[in-house]
Amino acid sequence: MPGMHRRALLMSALASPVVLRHARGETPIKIGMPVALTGPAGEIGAQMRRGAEFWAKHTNAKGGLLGRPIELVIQDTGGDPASCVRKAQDVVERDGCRLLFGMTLSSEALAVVPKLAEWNAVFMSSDNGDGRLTGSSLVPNFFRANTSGPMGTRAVSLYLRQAQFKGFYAIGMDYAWGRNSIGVFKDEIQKAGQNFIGDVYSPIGTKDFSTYIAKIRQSGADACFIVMQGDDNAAFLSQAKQYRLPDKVQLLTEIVDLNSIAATGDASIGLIGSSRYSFTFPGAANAEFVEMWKKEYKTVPDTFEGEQWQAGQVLAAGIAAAGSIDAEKLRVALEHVEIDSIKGHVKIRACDHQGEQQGFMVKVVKKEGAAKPTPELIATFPADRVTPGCGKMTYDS
Amino acid sequence: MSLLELRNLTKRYGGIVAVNGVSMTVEPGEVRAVIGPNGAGKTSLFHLITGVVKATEGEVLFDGQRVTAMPAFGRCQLGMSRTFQITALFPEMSARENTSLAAQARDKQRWLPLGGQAVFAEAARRGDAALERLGLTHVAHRPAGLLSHGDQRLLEVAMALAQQPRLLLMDEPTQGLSVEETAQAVEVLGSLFAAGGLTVLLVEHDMEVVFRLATKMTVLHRGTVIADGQPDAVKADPAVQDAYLGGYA
Amino acid sequence: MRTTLAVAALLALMPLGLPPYAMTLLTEALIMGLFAMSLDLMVGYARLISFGHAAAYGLGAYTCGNILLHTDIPLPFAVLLSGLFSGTVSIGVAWVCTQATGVSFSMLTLAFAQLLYAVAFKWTDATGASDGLAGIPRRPGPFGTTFFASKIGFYYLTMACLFGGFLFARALVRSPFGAVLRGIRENEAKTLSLGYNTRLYKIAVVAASYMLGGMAGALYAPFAGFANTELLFWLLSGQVLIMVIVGGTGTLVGPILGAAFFLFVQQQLSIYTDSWALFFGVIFIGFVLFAPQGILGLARRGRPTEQHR
Amino acid sequence: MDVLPFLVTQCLNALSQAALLFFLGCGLTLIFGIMRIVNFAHGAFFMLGAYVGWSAVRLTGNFWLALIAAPLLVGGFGAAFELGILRRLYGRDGHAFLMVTFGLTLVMGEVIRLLWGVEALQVQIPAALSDIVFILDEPFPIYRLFLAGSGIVVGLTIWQFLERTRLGLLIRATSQNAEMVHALGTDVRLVRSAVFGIGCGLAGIGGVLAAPMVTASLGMAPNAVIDTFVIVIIGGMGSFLGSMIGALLVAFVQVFGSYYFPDLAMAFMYLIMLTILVVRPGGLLGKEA
Repeated sequence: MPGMHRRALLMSALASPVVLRHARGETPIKIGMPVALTGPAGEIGAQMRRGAEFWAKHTNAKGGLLGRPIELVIQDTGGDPASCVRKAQDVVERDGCRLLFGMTLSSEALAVVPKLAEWNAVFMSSDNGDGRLTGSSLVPNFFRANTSGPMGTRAVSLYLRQAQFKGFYAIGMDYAWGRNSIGVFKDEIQKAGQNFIGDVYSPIGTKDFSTYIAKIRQSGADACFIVMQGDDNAAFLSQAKQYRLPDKVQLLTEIVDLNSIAATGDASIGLIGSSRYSFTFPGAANAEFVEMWKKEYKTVPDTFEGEQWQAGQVLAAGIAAAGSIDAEKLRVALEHVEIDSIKGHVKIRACDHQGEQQGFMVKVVKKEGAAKPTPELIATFPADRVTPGCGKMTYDS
Repeated sequence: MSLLELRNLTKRYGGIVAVNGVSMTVEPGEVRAVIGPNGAGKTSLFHLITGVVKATEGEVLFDGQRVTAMPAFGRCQLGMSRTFQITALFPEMSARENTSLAAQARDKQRWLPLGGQAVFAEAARRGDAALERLGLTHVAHRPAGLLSHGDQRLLEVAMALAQQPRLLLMDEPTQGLSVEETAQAVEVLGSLFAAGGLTVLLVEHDMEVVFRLATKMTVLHRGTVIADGQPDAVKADPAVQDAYLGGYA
Repeated sequence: MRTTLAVAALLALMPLGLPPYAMTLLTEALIMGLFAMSLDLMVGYARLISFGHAAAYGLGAYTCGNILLHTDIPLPFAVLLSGLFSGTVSIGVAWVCTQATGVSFSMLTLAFAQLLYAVAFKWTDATGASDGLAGIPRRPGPFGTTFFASKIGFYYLTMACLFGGFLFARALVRSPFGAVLRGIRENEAKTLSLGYNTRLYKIAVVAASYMLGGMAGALYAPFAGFANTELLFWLLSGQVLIMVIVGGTGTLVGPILGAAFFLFVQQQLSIYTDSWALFFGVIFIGFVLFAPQGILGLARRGRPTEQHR
Repeated sequence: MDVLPFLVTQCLNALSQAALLFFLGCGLTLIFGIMRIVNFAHGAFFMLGAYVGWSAVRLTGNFWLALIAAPLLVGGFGAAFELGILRRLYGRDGHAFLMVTFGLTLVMGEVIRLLWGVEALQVQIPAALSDIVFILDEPFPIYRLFLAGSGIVVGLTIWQFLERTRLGLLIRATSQNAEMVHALGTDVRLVRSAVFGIGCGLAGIGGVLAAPMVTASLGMAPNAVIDTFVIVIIGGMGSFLGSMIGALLVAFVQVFGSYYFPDLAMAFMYLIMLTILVVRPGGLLGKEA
C-alpha cells in the first residue's frame, strides 16, 4: 500500500460507512495531523485527535466538504519540534495532504510554519498559544482559530483589575508558549501599576516541582500565574497542594482544562484562570455540541476538544467559501470567514489570521453532590478587549 | 663524547628507591649490557632512559643534549629506538607493514594526511632492508601475530633497526623464549652486532646471553651501580660475585 | 575508484525517477551516511570510541542555522564554514578527552556532548533553547544561483558533500597519517615508542571527524529548516555508533550503508509500529555479540583477503 | 519567610534526591568495580523498577510488598541478562559491554512501552507517609524524609554486607583478583551473575521509591542513566564511598543550582564532572582510569 499509512487507513475505516454512502467516488480531502500523542503533552494531543475525529465524522455524515469526505492522516510527534517537522513533511509529501491540523506545542508549530509555503499547504491551528505565530512569525498559510496565549493572559489580567494582590509571581513551561504568555502577563501587570516580583521556567516534562514551589513561597508573592499544560500542569498543581501553596498564594492559570482537574482532584479547587473552552460555556450552539459529544463519548468535551471542533468549523466555512482546498483560494476565503461557534462569534482577521473571539474566566469549584470539581464561568470579556492589535502581542489599555 | 650519559639518576616511588644515583655512559659502537638480580632496578632504569617514567633526580643526556624531561616519542625522534620485554607488535599487520610503519617514524613527512606515496616507498625500502638483516624476508607478508615467538622477537628488533637508530635499547631480548629459540636469537643478534655500526644498550638477566653479546657491562644492585667495565673484569669482581653471580664464575 | 563513480552516477540519476517523499528520505540517508562515516574515522581507524558524536552534528547544525538565518552567505559556503568551525572547536574537546583512553575516553566524549546539550538548552539567543531554530532558509548562491535551494539541488549538494567527504576520508586513511592511526588502533604504546606523538594524531583525527560530522549537521539544518537540542542529545550519539558498528567499522563505506539501512528500515517499520527502536536494539546486540566486524566486515571475510592498507 | 527554615528544608530535599541517586550510583559502581562493565542499561533497570513497582502496588495494594518484589524481579532479570548475554563477552574489550547494554536500553524502553503503555503512571504514596510535617513552620512531605532515611539505611546495609558477610568478602576478593578466587574453588561466574543482579536490583529499589514522587514514565531511563554516570564518574568508578559523595554533590548542585541559577544548573553539573576528570582522570576516589 504505497503512500498510505496504516493509521491513516484505520482512520478512514472508522469513518467509512458514512463516507461510502455520502461521497462515493469522490477523492477524499486529506487533512494531515502531526500531533503529540505521547510525551508530556500527549493528553492534549489525544484531545485534539478526538476533537478532529468527531468533527470529521460529523462533517462526513452531512456529506463532507465540497461533496468530498474528510480523511485524517494522524501521526505522533511526541511533542518534539524536530520530529513534528519530519512528520509534517511526511504527511504532505507521502500522503499528499494540503491541509494541516495538530502541532500540539507552539514550538512545533513555530518549526513547521516556515515550511508551509514550500509545501503549498494551509495549517489551521486549534491550540497553539504563542503570540508570535500571528505576529512576528506569521506566514500567509497559517491561521489560528483558537484563543491565543496573549488572549488568555489578557483575560486573566482584565479580571485581576478588580482584585487586589500585593505581588505576582509567574511560573511557566520552558518553551515558546510559556515564555510568551508570561512576557505578556508581566507587561499587563506592570502597565496596570501592580507589582510583578519574578518568574521561573521549568523544563518540559519536569516531575518534581519542589524547588520551584519553594521559590514561589520565598518570593513573598500572594498570587502566582501558571502557564502549564498536560502532565506538567497536573504534577505542579498536586505538588503545590501538598506543600500548602494555595493557603498563602492565589493560583491563577492561563488554561483550565478538565483533564488537569481530574488528574489533581480536589487540589484544583479554588483555581482561577482563563478558559479557552469549557462545556459550561453559555449558548445554544455549545449546549447542542455538548449533547452530541455526550452521545458519542459518554462524557463532556474538554478544552482542546471544543477548540478543535471550532477550528474544524472555521476551516469548513473557508473551504465552502473558496469552493476549493487550493491554498491560494482557501487563504483568501479564510481571511473573511465569520462564524457563530460554540464559543460565540468568531471572526478571522485578514491582517494577522487570528480568530477574534470572547475571553472567558472560570473558577474551579466543587458543587454540592458532584463527584468532581468543575470550572464555573465567572467573567466574560468581549472579543475586542482580549484580542490584541493586528500582529501584536501586547495591549495598549 | 659519549652517546648516552646518565648523571646521578634517581627514581623514588613514595618511600621506595628504585634507582639510586646511577651514573654511567654508553660510548658509540659499544654493546653494553645492564645486569643485576631481580629487583635491582634494571627495568626502572630502562624506563628512565626511554622516557616512560620521569626521573626524581639526576640527568639523562643523549649525544650531549639534555633529554631528562623529554617524552618517550621525542627521545625516539633523536635516534633512540627500543624493544619491549614483552613483545610489542601490530599483530594484524604483516611483518612488512610493521617495519615500514617503524621506518616511517623517521621520515620528516610521516604525518602527511594525503598522498604520501614517496613516504611509503622510502619506508618500505628501509623496512625491507631491516627484515633482510634479521633474516625475516621469507615471512614479510605474514601477519605479525601469526609468526613464531622467536620471529616475533626478531621482528621487533627489525622494527627498531628500520628506524636506523643511533642507540638501540633492548629490554630483555630473550625473555620468554625457549632454550632453542634463545640460542637462535642470540646467534642472529650476535652476527648483527658483530657486523658493527650499532650502539646497543641491553638489559638482560640471562648471563649466557650477556657474555655472548656484550662488549661492556654495568652491574646494578639495589638501585646502585656496583661494577662497570669489560665483561671479564666484571666477572672477576668480588663484589659482583658476592651480590649476584654467585657460583657462576 | 570505478565503483565510486558508478555509485555516484546511479545516485545522480535518482531524482529522475523518485517521488518527493523518497527524495527526502534519500537526502536524509546521505546526510546520516556522512555523519556515520565521520564517526568511523575515529572508531574504525583509531579505536577512539566516541559516545558523544552528536556534539559534532549539533555544532554543525547550530552554526549553519545561525549563518543562514543571520547572514547572506550562500548555502554551500555556510555548510563548509560550519564544518570547519566544528572541526576547530573539536581540537579543544579532543585535547581534554585524549587525556584518557579506553572507556574513560568514551565517557568524556559523552560528558562533553551533554555539556553542549545543557548549554544549548539555555542559550536562547544562539539556539532558540527548547524551541530550537526555526525557518532556517537555504540562501541562494554562489553567483546568485538558486539551484541549491531547490529540493533536487539540495540533494546534489548533499551528494557532493558525501562524496567529497568520502574521498577525503579515504585519502586520509590511506596516507602516512592513516598508517599511524592504524598503528594506534592496534597498539598505541608501541606506536608511541616508535616516536609518534600519538596524542597529536588522535587530536587530528578527532578534528577531521568532527569537521565531516559538522558538515553533516550543517546540511541537516537547512534540510529540515530546523535545529534543536535533539541534535546534541546522547541518543543520537548512540544511534550513529550503532550505524557504524552494524555497518562495519574501519571501512568508511560500511557506516554509510549502515546509516541508510537503519533509516530505511526505521521509515518502513514506523508505518506499522512505533516500536522500531526495539528492532534497533535487538539487531545491535546481535551484531556486537556475533558479528563485531559488521555487515561489510562479514561480506569481506567471505572474500579472499586483499592486501589493503 | 526566614532563611533558616528554607535552608533546612532545601537541604532535606537535596538529601532525599541524593538517596535516589545513591541507589543508582552504588549499583553502577558495584558492577563496574567487580566486573569492569559500564552498564548503560542502568537507567532502564531503574525505570523497570518503577513500572514493576506500579504493577505490584496495583495488584497487592501494598507499597511495602512492591518495595520487596520489584528489586527481586529487576535483579533477577539483570542476573539473567548477565547469564544469557554478557557472559559471552568476557575477554572482549570494555566497549563491547557498553554497546550491548546500550542496545538493551533501547530494547527495555520499547518492551516497557508495549507492556505498560505510554502514559505516565502515578504510584500512590502509602497512607502512613502521604502527609506533610512542619519543620520550623515550613511544610515538608514525610515521604521525602523517608527517602533520605532509606538512603542512609541501605547505604549502611551494603557497607556492612560487603564488610561482614561471606558473599561480601567474595565480592571484594573477586574485584581484586578474579583468578585467585577462582583457584580457591569459588565459582567466579556465579559471583558475577550475583553482582550484576544486585546492582540492577539496587537500581530497581531506586525506581520503586522514585515512582510516587515523579511517576513511572518512559523518560526516566535516559535522565537517570546520565545522572548516574555523572555521579559515578565524579566519585570514581568502582568506589562505593565515591558514589555516595557523587550523589550528594549532584543532588545539592541540582537543588540549589536550580533555585539560584536555574539557567546554569545543568551545565554546572557537567562542568564539575569534566573538571574532576581532567584533574583526576579516575574520579575523586577512583583508581587510575
